[in-house]
Amino acid sequence: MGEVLLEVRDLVKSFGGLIATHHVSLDVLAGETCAVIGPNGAGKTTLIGQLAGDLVPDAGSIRFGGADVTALRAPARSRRGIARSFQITSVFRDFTALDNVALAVQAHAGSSFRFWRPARRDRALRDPALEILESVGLGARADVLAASLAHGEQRQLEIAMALATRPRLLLLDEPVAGMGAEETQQMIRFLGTLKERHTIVLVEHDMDAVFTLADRISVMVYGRIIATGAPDEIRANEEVRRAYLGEDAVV
Amino acid sequence: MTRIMRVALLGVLAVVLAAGPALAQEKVKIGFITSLSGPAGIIGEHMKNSVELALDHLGRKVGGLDVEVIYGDDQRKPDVGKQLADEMLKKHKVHFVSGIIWSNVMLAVAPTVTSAGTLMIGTNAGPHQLAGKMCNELYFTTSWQNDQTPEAMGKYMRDQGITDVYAMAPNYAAGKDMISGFKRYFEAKLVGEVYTKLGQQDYQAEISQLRAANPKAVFVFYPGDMGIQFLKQYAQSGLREQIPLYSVYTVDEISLPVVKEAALGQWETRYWSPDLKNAANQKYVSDYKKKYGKMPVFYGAQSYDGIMLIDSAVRAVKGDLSNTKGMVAAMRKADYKSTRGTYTYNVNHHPIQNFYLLRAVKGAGGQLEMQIQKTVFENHKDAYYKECGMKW
Amino acid sequence: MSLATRARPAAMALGLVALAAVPVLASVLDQPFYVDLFRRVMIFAVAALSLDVILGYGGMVSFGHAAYLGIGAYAVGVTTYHGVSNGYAQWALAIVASMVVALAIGAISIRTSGVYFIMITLAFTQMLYYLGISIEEYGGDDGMRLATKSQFPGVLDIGNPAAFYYVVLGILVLFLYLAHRLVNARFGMVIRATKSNEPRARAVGFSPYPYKLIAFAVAGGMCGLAGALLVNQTEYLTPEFMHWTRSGEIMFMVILGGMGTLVGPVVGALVFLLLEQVLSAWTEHWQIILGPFLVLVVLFARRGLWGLLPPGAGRNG
Amino acid sequence: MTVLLIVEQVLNGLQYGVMLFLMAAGLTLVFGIMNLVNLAHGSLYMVGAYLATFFYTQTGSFLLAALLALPATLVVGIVVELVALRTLYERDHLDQVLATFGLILFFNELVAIVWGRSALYTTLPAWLSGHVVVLPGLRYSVYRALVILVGLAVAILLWLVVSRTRLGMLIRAGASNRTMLSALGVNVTLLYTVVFGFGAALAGLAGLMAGPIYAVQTGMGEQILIQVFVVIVIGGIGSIRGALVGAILVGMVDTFGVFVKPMLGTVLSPVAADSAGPAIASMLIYLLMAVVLALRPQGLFPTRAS
Repeated sequence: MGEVLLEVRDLVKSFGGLIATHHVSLDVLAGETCAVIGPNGAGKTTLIGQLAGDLVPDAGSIRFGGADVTALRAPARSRRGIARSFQITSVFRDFTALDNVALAVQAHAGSSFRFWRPARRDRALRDPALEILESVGLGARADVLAASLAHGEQRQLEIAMALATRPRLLLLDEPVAGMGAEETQQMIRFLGTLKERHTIVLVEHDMDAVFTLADRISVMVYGRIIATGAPDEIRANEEVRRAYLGEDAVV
Repeated sequence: MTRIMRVALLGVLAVVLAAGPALAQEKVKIGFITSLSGPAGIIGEHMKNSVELALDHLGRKVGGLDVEVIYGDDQRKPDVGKQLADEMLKKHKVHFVSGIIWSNVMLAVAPTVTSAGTLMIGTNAGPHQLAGKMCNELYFTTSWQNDQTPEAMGKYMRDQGITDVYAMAPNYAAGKDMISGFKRYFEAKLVGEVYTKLGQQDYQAEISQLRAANPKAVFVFYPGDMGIQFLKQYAQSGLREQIPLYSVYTVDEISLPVVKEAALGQWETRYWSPDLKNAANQKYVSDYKKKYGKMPVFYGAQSYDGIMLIDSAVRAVKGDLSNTKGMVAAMRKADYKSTRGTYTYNVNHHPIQNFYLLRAVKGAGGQLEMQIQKTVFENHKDAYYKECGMKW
Repeated sequence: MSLATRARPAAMALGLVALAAVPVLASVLDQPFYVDLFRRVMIFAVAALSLDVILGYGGMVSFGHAAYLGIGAYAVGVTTYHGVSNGYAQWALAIVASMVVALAIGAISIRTSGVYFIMITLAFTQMLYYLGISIEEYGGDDGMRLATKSQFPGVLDIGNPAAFYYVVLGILVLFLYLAHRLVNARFGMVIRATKSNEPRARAVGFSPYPYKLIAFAVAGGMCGLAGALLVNQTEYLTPEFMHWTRSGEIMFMVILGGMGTLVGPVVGALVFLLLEQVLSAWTEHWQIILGPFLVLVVLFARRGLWGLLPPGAGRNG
Repeated sequence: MTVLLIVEQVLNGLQYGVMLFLMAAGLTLVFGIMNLVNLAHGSLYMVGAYLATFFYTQTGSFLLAALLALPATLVVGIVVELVALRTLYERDHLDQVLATFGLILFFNELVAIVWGRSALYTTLPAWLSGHVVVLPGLRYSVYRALVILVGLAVAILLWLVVSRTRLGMLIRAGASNRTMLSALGVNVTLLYTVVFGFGAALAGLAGLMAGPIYAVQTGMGEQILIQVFVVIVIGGIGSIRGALVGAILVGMVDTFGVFVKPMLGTVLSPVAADSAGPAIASMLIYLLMAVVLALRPQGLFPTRAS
C-alpha cells in the first residue's frame, strides 16, 4: 500500500430536493481495493459518477494523483487514468468485442484526428486490444458483435475496455450484477487477479465479492459514509449492522 | 420486417418505376408546366381546366393536327421546373412549352426552352428580365409584365388625387416589384411602405401600425392565401369602412368565394375580367362555369389564350411544325380570338393591352363578383421593352 | 462465399457500370433527357451521402442540411454574378464557405442533443432561407439565372451534358471513397462510437465535441459542392434550395436507402427522385401515395433498401 | 409610437402567443411523455380548422361547430395514434420525424381531395365580429379578445390538470422519467392514447379558432408548425409552463418585429433599414431560439435532470 491516490473531500451532490451525496470524504491508497457498500438508493452510483467525471459535484473536491481534478469532465479524467464500468452494462453494441477494446486503446493512443488509414487494420490498436481481450478470457469471442455476447461476457468486455485505457484507478459499479452463481464466482476470481495490479474502487451488493476482494470497506447510507474500515471491523460494526446488514446478515 | 413485406415493397417499387410514359407519335405536342400539388395547386387546376376547355373548343385539334398535352407539376420549385422542361424537350420532344405560374420558375425554364430552339408560351409569370434584357424571339407571353398591373393602380389613384397612401406587400422580389411599379405612376410619396414576412398568416400587428399611421388609402399586394388572410383581418379590424383598400393580384375569382363580404368594395386593377364583353370571353366564361361548376379566373383565361395562340401559329404554317420562323411571325400578329379582346404584341413579345379598374360588388344573384368600373390604360406598354434588343 | 454474401459488392459494381453507361445508352436511344435526370439524381446522392456521414455514422440528426446546398449554390451564383466564373475557384469557395458556416452552426448546435439538435439545425437553416429571400441584389425570392456555368478553360466544358455527367459521377465516386476512408479511419471510429454510446465513449476518454464538429463541417463542405453542382445543373440560383422541406427530402433519401451504409444514400436518392418523377407524371395527388410510402419504409424497412440486400463478408460495407 | 399602439401590439402578441400555446401544449406533452417528435401535429390543426369550418357551414352555428369539431379532431388524433404512431414510440427521433413528415403529405392531399384545393369560406359569426373598448381610444376585436381569454383559460385548466389530478401526476412523472410509469403499474398504452388525443384536441381547438381569421386550406399546418417547434424548444420540451412562456415570448417577439424597421431607421439610412428591417424581422424568432439554446441547451424550463 502506497501513498494516497484518490482524495475525496466533502463531496456534495443533490438532485432537486434529494441529497444523493452528503459531505462524503474518502481516501483510496495506491494499490488497495476499496469497496463502497450500502442499501439501494444510498448514493453509491452517484458517487462513482462524480469520481468518473460524469456528474459535476455541487461542492467539495476530488484530487487524483496529487492534482485537483474536480473541474475535469469524464474524458479528461479517463486520460489521466480513471476508468469505470457502468452499473447497467454499457458497451458499443454494434461493434465487435475487439472493436470495443480497440476503441478504448485508441482513446489513449494519442490523437484520433486521423482521417485516412483504416483503424481496423491498425496493428498499433488491434494487437494490444487483442491481448487485453485474451487476458479477460474473451480472446475467442473477438469478432462477435458486442450485442450478441452473453451478459457475463459483456461485463467482462466492459472491464477489458477499462483496462485498455491503462488506468491507475478502476471504478467498478456492481461488476457482478445480474450474473448467475457460476459466472459470479468466475468474475470474482478474475477481479482477484486484477486486484494484484490495480487500484480499485468497487461498488457492489454481492457481499461474497466484497468481502473476498476488499482491503477496506466504506458503508454509505442516505448519501453519507457512516463507517470505513477493514472487512472485519465493518462486519463487527453495530451501526453498520443496524443500518444495513441487518442483525442476521453476518457473512 | 417479414420477407413477404420486403418482396411486396420492392415489387410495388419496380412496377411504379417501370410504368413510364408511352411512346410518342407525330402530332402537336405541348408541354404544360404549372403547380398542381400543394396549396398553389388550385391555380394549376384552373390553368389545366382552361387548357382542356380550349382543346374542347378546338375539337381536340391544334392547328388542324392531333394534339397531345403533357402536364408537369413544378411543385413551385425552380429546379423541378427546369427538370420538367428538360424532360419535355428531350424526352417528349414537345413543340411548345407553356404554362408557368411563378416568376422564379419561369426564369429557370424559359431560357432552357428557347436555347433548345423551342417556343415558350408563358401564361402567367411576367418577370421584368424576360420583358427587357433577356427577351427572346422564341418567348411569348399571353399574360402581362408584372409591373403593368400595379402601374395601372398607381395611375388611377394619382388621377383621383388620392394622397397619403400606405403600401404593403410581402418581403420578396415580386412584392418589391409591385410597389415600385405602383410608385412609377403614382409618383407622390407614400406615407408608409411595409414589407411583411413571406407566407405570413397574421397581419394584426401590421394592421395596428397601419391604423396608427392613419393614411387616406391603402395599397396592397397579397397573392394567394396571404391575400385571404389579409382581407379577412382587414375587414375584421373594422378598417374596411374607414380606409379604402386598393390592391393588385389580391382579390380574384379564386379568393372571392373564400373571403366574400370581407372583399366587398375592394378595388383592383387587371387586364381581364369575367364580365369583359367580347364573344370569345363570354363563350369561355359560360362554358367554363358549365364544365367545371365555378367561375374562371385570369390564370385560366391566359392559359386558354395560350392554347389559342399556339393554334393560330400552327394554322399559319399549315401544320409544318419545323417552320419555327413562320410560327413566330404568326404569333407576333396575335391573330386569334383572345378572351381579353384584340391586342397587339410589343417588340418584346409582351402584350400591349388595356388595363381596367375593377371592384368587388354584389352581383345580380347576390354573390360577390368583380366588375369593370373603367378603363385605366388603353394599349399599355410595359416599362422594359426598350431594354429588349429585338427588332421586327 | 455464397451468392448472398456477394449481393452488395455485385450490386455496387453493377450500379456503377449502369451509371457510367447512362450517357452512352441515352445517346444510342436518342433520349438525352436521362443524362439530365441521372445527373440530378447523382447530385442529390452527393448531398445525401454527406448527410449520412453525420447522420448515419455520427448520429447527428441535422434537419437543416439543405443550408449547405444553398450556400454552395450561392457561392457559384454570386461569383458568377460578379463576373468570376472560374470553376476551380467557385467550387473551392462552395466547399470552404459551406464548411465555415457548418463550423459556426455546428459549434452552437452540437452543444445540444436530441430534439433540441434537430430543431436548432432547422432554425439556422430557416434564418439562411429568410436571408436568401431578402437579398434583392441576388434576386431575393425570385433567385437569378446563372449567366454561365462554371468554367474550366482548356480542361473540360461542363456545358456538354455528357462531360458534366461524368464530372458529377467522378465526384460521387470520389466522395464515396473519401467517406469510406473517413468513417473507417480512427476519426470515423470516434464519431461512430459516440453515436453508438456517448457516455461510454466519454468514459473511455473521448471528448466527442471536436470530432462531431469536424464531421459536421466536413459534411457541410461535401454538401456545399453538391450545391455548386446543383446550381450548374439548373443554371438557376434560388433560396428555395434551402427550404426546410428540402432538408426533409435529403434526410428521407438517406433513410430510404439505408443510413450508415454510404451506398444507401445513393440508392435512396435514386429511388426517391425517380419515384417522385413517375408518380407526379401519373397523378397530381402523388403526395397521397408518397406520404404513406414514407411511413411504410420507416415502419418496415428500417435498414433501408440497401439494407434489404444481405451484407457482404465484412460487416461494415 | 404611442403608448396606445404599444398596448395594442402587446395584445396582438399575446393573442398570437396563446394561439401558439394551444398548439405547443399538445405537442410538448406528446414530446415529453412519449418522446415522440410529431411533425403531423400541424396536420391535426389543419384537420381541426377544416372540420370546424365544415360543421359551421353545415349547422350555421359557430358554437355547435366548435362542439362537434373538437371531439371529431380528438377522434382523428386517436385514430392516427392507433394506426401510425403507436409503433413509433420505441423508435428514434429520426424515424419519427420522417414518418410524421410522410403523414403531413398524406393529410394535405387527403384534405385537397375531400374539400378541394381552394381555401374554404368562413367568417366570424356576427356576435363575435364587433370590437370592445379596452382602454379609452383603444378598441380591440371581440374575437381576438376571446382567443386570448380561451387561450389563458386553457392554460389555467391545463395547469390545474397537470398539478392537481392523478392524470397530471402521471403526465409529470412520465415527462421526467418514462420507465417509472410502467413500474408504477400504469396502463402506459392507454395513457399515451389519452394524452395524444388530448393534444390533438388542443391542436384542433387552435385550428378551430384560426379558421375565421386565417385561410383554411391545405398546407396551413406547416406554416404554424415550425413556429410551434420553436416555442417548445425554447420553453423546454415536456414543460407546459415552458410552452406558455415560450409561446408568449415568440408571439411578442414576432409581433414586435414590426418595430424593427422604424428602429433601424434611426441608426441606419432609410434604404438600408428598408432592406434589412424585414429580413431581420423574419429571422427574429429563429435568432431568439438560437440564443436561448446556446445559453441553455435544454430550453428555459428543462423537465429532465441531465
